[in-house]
Amino acid sequence: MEKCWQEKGNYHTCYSGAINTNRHKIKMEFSPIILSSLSLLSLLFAAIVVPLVISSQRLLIAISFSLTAVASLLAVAAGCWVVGSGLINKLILPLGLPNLPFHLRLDPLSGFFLTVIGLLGFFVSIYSIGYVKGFLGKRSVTPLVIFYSLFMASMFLVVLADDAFFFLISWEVMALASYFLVMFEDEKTENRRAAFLYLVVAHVGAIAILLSFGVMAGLATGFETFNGYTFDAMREAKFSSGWATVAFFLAFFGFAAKAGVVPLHVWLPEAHPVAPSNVSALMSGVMLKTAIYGIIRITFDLIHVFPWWWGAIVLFLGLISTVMGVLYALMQHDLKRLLAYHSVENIGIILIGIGLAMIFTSFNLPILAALALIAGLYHTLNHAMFKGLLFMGAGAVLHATKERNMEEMGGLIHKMPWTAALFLIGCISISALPPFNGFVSEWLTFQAFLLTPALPNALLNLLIPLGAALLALAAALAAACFVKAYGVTFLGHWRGHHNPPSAPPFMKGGKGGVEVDWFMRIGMILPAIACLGLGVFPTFFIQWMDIIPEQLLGSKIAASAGAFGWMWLTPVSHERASYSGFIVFLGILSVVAVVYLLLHTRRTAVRRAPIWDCGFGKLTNRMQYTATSFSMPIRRIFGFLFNIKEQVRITPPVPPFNKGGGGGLHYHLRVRDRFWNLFYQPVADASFWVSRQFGRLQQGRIHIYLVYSFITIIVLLVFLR
Amino acid sequence: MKTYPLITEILQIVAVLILAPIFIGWIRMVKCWLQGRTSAGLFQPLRDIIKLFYKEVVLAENASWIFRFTPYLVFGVSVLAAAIIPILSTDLSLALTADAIVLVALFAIARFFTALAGMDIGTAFGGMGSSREMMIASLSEPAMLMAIFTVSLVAQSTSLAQIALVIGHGPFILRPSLAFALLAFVLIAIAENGRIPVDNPATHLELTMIHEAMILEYSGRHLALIEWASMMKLFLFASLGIVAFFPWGIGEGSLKDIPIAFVLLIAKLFIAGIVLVLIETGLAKMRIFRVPEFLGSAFLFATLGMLSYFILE
Amino acid sequence: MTLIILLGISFLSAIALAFAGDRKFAPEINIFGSLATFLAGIALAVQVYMQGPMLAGNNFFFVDAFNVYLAVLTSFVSMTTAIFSRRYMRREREHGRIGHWGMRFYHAMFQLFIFAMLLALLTNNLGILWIAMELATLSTVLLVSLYRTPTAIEAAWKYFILCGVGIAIALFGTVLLYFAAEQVLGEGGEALLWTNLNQVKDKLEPRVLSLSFVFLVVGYGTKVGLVPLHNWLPDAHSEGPTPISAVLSGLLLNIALYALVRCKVLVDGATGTHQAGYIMMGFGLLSILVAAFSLLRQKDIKRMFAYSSIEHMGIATFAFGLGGPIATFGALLHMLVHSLTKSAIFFTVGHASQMHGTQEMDKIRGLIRGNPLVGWGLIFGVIAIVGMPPFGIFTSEFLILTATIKDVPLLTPLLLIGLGVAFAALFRRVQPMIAGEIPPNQQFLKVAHVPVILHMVLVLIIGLYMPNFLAEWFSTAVGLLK
Amino acid sequence: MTTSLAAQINSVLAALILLTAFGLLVQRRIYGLLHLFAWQGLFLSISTALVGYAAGSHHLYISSILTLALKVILLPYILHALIVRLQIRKEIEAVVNVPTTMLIGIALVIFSYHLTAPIMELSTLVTRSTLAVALATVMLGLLMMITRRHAVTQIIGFLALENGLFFAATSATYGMPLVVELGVALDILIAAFVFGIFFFQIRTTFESLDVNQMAKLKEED
Repeated sequence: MEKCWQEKGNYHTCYSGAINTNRHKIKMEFSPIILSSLSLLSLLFAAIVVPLVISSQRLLIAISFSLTAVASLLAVAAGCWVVGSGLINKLILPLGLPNLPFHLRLDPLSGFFLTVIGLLGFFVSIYSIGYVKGFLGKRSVTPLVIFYSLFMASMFLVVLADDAFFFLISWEVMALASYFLVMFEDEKTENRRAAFLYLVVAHVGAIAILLSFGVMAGLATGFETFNGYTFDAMREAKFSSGWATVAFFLAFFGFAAKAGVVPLHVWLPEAHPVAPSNVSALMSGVMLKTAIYGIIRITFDLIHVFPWWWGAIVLFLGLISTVMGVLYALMQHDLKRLLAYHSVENIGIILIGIGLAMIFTSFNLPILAALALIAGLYHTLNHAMFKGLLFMGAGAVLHATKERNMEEMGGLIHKMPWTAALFLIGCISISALPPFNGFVSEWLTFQAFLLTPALPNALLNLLIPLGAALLALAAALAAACFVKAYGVTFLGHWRGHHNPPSAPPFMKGGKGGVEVDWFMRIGMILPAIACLGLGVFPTFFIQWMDIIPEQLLGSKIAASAGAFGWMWLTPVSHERASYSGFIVFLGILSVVAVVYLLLHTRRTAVRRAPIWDCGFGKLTNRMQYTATSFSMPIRRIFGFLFNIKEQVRITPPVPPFNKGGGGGLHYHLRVRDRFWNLFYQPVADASFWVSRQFGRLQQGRIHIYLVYSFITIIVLLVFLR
Repeated sequence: MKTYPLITEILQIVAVLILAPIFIGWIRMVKCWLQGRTSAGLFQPLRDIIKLFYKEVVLAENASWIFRFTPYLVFGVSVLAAAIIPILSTDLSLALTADAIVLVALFAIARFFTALAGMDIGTAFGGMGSSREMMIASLSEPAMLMAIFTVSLVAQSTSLAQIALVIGHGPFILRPSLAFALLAFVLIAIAENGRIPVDNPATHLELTMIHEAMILEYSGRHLALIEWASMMKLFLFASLGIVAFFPWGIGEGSLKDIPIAFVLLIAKLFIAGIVLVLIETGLAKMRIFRVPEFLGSAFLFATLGMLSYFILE
Repeated sequence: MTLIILLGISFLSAIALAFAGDRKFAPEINIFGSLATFLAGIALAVQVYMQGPMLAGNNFFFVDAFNVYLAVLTSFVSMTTAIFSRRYMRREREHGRIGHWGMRFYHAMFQLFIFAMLLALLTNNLGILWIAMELATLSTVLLVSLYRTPTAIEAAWKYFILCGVGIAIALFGTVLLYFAAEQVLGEGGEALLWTNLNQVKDKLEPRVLSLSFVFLVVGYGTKVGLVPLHNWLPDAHSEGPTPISAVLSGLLLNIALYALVRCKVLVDGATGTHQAGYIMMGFGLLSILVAAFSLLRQKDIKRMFAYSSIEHMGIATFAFGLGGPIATFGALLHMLVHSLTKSAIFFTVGHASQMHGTQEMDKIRGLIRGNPLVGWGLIFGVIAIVGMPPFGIFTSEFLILTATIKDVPLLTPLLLIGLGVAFAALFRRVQPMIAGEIPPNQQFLKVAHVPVILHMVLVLIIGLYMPNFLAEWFSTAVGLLK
Repeated sequence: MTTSLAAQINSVLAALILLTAFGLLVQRRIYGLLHLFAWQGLFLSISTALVGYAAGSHHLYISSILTLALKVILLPYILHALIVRLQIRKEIEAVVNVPTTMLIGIALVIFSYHLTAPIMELSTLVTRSTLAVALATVMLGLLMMITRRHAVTQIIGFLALENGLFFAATSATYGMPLVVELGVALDILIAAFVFGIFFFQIRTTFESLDVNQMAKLKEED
């Protein structure tokens, strides 16, 4: 039942059809796609059947999220299997249009994304069992459960779909499900506003993707039948360069809108923070990745021949997103909003990898392209892990303090030691610090940058290194940002306005502070371990996913990447560059251990004392550095990029001065996204203006309406003659 | 496993651990001479560190484990960096662990934790120090990367050993690109190590502190580790400059080279110390918001280096 | 025979209801009559599916793939509307918005309206088609003014005059068509039979036909609600009772478009050019754009959805104008799913406005909490209507858009703008209505569950799995309309 | 009576119909309008009968009688009765002034002729030349509806427009099939009832039949 055939780029793959309509023999056999279908079925079961059957909300949470966790694991298994074996599996569901059934295809690329989504889905599902309980008694969690499962299912389907129609259905269902999740706490205005903005951007993007598929399908088949809508037909089609450009940029626009690429990112920092935190984790961690998947699929798989300047534009937008994302993140004091802006940054980093891969591909340098693509994909995986972890951590904080504003937090490390430690791991990972995973992918991206002198184009040779500098800037700013986020949230003293630090408004008192329950803890511990594992043993994972560039670009890097043994990552050759996360980790750990032991051979005294107050004696917690003050130097340096409104209001003192009449100093700062005024406000204004003009057509008097008919007839008659 | 790289590795780590305070001592000595003061001697920093190890640790009431863990981590990172940079020999058993970019990241992780520690105790000083430190770091990193980029263009590698080999063994060419890169590197090194004109390591004046503000609450062995680590950092930066720009004499694979390499290293550091002191004495501490311009020019030099590589070489 | 039963039931129910008046069982008669009509419609559909197109009643009736699905759709939606109106109208009656004459009138005219639409669909004679269209207008005019408020009367008057004039213009077009047909087919009743005309369409005089098409497109286009002939539509839909809005939006517009497309086939055959198609594309595009932007400024909930109907009729008209297998398939599907979705929306809208005692959107809030069926029904209806999957409208818009980008890529930006703006406008208004806490002015209401659920499930099924027979009908119809 | 004589008479009738159409356009008095409308119906009826005779299609006699009954007797009677019942003022004014309206009307006639001229050549019917008049009558009816602001006049304009349609149907094509004619007549009858009801509704709600009062439903701010 297996047959090898020539896939594009003279690579042999073995086909094991699950249900193969092309062949006379229909045979079900156990294959990755069956596994992933099982996963989908259990998700649909969780979405549709479970809420109908189970009336107890508490039980519903436990059962549904356990089911989604199992489903995620199944998806991970399917994904790992298919990436590991390099199989290409197909399945045709007898749904959809009669001549256009739903095509599913599981190849290593989709398998990889399936793994990423499933992995984080698994972690978040465990976390959700604990987290969602927080809503019990306040509102019905049934919609959350339903749309969560649907959301997961649709993400799986997006990466599995193999025809334009089904892809778009999954894509839009994904948007809708997440829309309802963002809307979950619908009595809040900001939730509604964010959800609305999100859905509008998502839908406009989806229409653009649809049009892109239209271009490709139209050119592929000429539309006499429905067959042109399958990805297979598009793969085979030859596109003229003009139409290919149109198709690519339409699709890129659509996917960029979903991924939150600057300047299409404005919905992202609105929508991600207001969603329930488990959903934020999924949205930031993996939903954005489906857009990355889309870009890779369209570019390298469907169009697969393109000029270098496409890549240059992708690279450029990636860089802009990276820098703008992190700069805006630095200006936030809402913890989840800060994380959301960091998603913009990280999507930018992934796009940098993809853009470089595109440039290398178009200059026919497949090995370098493979390196760049691996860098992008690896960052995709990494970002899913650490961003998921961070959002879950933020959720835990939110769960405990009912507060998203960092300025009202502080000192949580004493109250929530687990969360604090795990969040720290996330912070280190996202700041691209060794030995955690974020660093590996950024390092690979830097290596790809450093290889651009190989390009036979002088302009690119000169310009691309500047991009590397921008990436370095972003990485350093990210570190600054997370020092701020972590420092203000978890370190120092409680700085809440309304609650004195002696009695912080924590949910549960008692010993151990307000630490979250074990479901949430495990949900965070697992991605934290993943962050470390991915950082310390990158060679394993890179060898595992090397099949993807091999199939897409016809070249792989594993031969060189792991040439020096599993400990060392040598993307090109060990003379060129090498990195060993394992030794870094072990080295630091052993030195720390040795030094610690050496210094503790004898009993060492540690005395606790109040902090030094310079003799002032009246230090209060409000005198700590705040998030706003922390980012002040950077705000000043990059001020021109923001829309800043800074106000200091001084209330003069009024007598009697001794009691509360001492006057006040009020500092007000508002940092807005410049892009809102640059792109979105004008569009909205223009729409309303046009709308007003069109409103004049309908001005109430019947004579005027009759005149319209009259004129229409006359005009048509005149034109027809 | 060959024994030679292991031996050099150990030798080198020990050398760095001991030479780093002495290098600082040398700098202070030269500075005293230039300012017409009597110096405390070459070994005073070493003595300070040892003294601190015996002191009691006074911890702020609010300090968490991060505050206590940071000194060890910072020290550990410095030791690891010392094991990676080919100071005495290019053939180190851990040389492959990291290239130039990883090295920058290693210093970044130390800084990350130092900044967190600064935030931990919850004073305005700590926060201010962290904020400024991170700002400076974020500006110096792009410049650093551009300098590395330029050097790696010449050497076709970011591996430090490879850079040392290529530049040390190739025909001696006057490369404008490397000259620019060196200039940039010096500026970055000054900023990274908190030297004048960016920061003043000798002052505890509230508003000018950067690095000192973060570690203000440290005492005893914690302070010792941090001080030692920062001395090593300066030493390592100097060695990094030597590796990248003046690698002649670094050993390559036999124990015979080590004494020569050692002597040459001392000589180079001798000069480096003098140069640093000259810079520090010649300049005045800058306002904090002048630092971006300072680092901007470092970035400019590095970029010019890269451009001149493509255009001139 | 089935045909006669199909038409006869609604006609007889109309008479019966005229006598039944405001009696307690009148709504049940209404439902029962509609149900019987629907069953007859299904029987007819099965017959046509088994035996292919059929001529009946001395060539007076003609049923093929194109109209049989519309006939089933019409009978189905009228049935669900009848179910919906039972509770809805009872409430209106209780609140004294209409008297017992109004109820009598409402029920009788409702069935008469269904009869007129079915007649328009099933007749083979273009003259009868015209008469049925006029009858459909006349039977609903007074329903629009049922509440006797000044605005209702104004709306009804505009509806009456504008559609009357429009339909008269269409008659002129029909006369011209006959004028041309007479040359070929000879005098007499045969020359207005669509089947005969279709056979000789390439022999008809092109100039006369293109002239007649102008009148037909303006005439029937008024009824379809094409911009700039649409002005009656938002008024009539917003002022009439909601069941009437549902059938006006869901069915009548379809019938008018059906008439237009039937004529277009002849014109295209005669002229051999794509002229008629271009005219329809122009009207369609203009409708989409104007309606989309007008959506942005609506305050009245029913008026807003009326504009949405204009937009969707624009899309279907555009697609028919575009031609080609994919676009035509999409247009046929669009007519089906739009009518199902839009009537479902009007059902929920009707309940929502009854719950709040107003049609002003600013005063309608907290629907999901107040009544989950109404809230979720409305939001899913809107999701469907703006063309988001997994609902059927997405399928049709997908086909239409992809066909557009292949044939007339330069127009796609306009379509994109139209669809995007319409999407934003609808969501901007609907979202606050369904979300949030229950406002003080909301009242509890017993609502009709079946129609909304039935419609939405059907639209969902069509979106995910289109049954084979439907696709076969569409494909056959595509062949007919080539 | 030969065919050509019939055609000539028909042309005269066409001219008269056109004249009455113009008359309707400028007549200010409501009773005058009613009379003109009745006359137009009468001419139409005669013309239909004539064509039926000339072409030998006897079903046109039925339409002729229908026209006579409906448009000459019934509709004017209903309208008259309504006017009396509703106590409508006798004087009404046009929105656009008379000379301009006349000019536009003449332009419409020319346009109609220009439009139908190429088509008329195609026909073999003797009465084909009247198609232009029919189209012009339709257009003038529409113009009348646009320029008048009274509900009753609008309805008269609408009916005049339908007269034009009838004229087109009978003279240009020797009549539509009978069943169609009957159906159209029935529709007009229903329409008459509908507008009758409307007049009452408008009258009771708005105090007058001026349609300009009905401009509440609009999009403009």
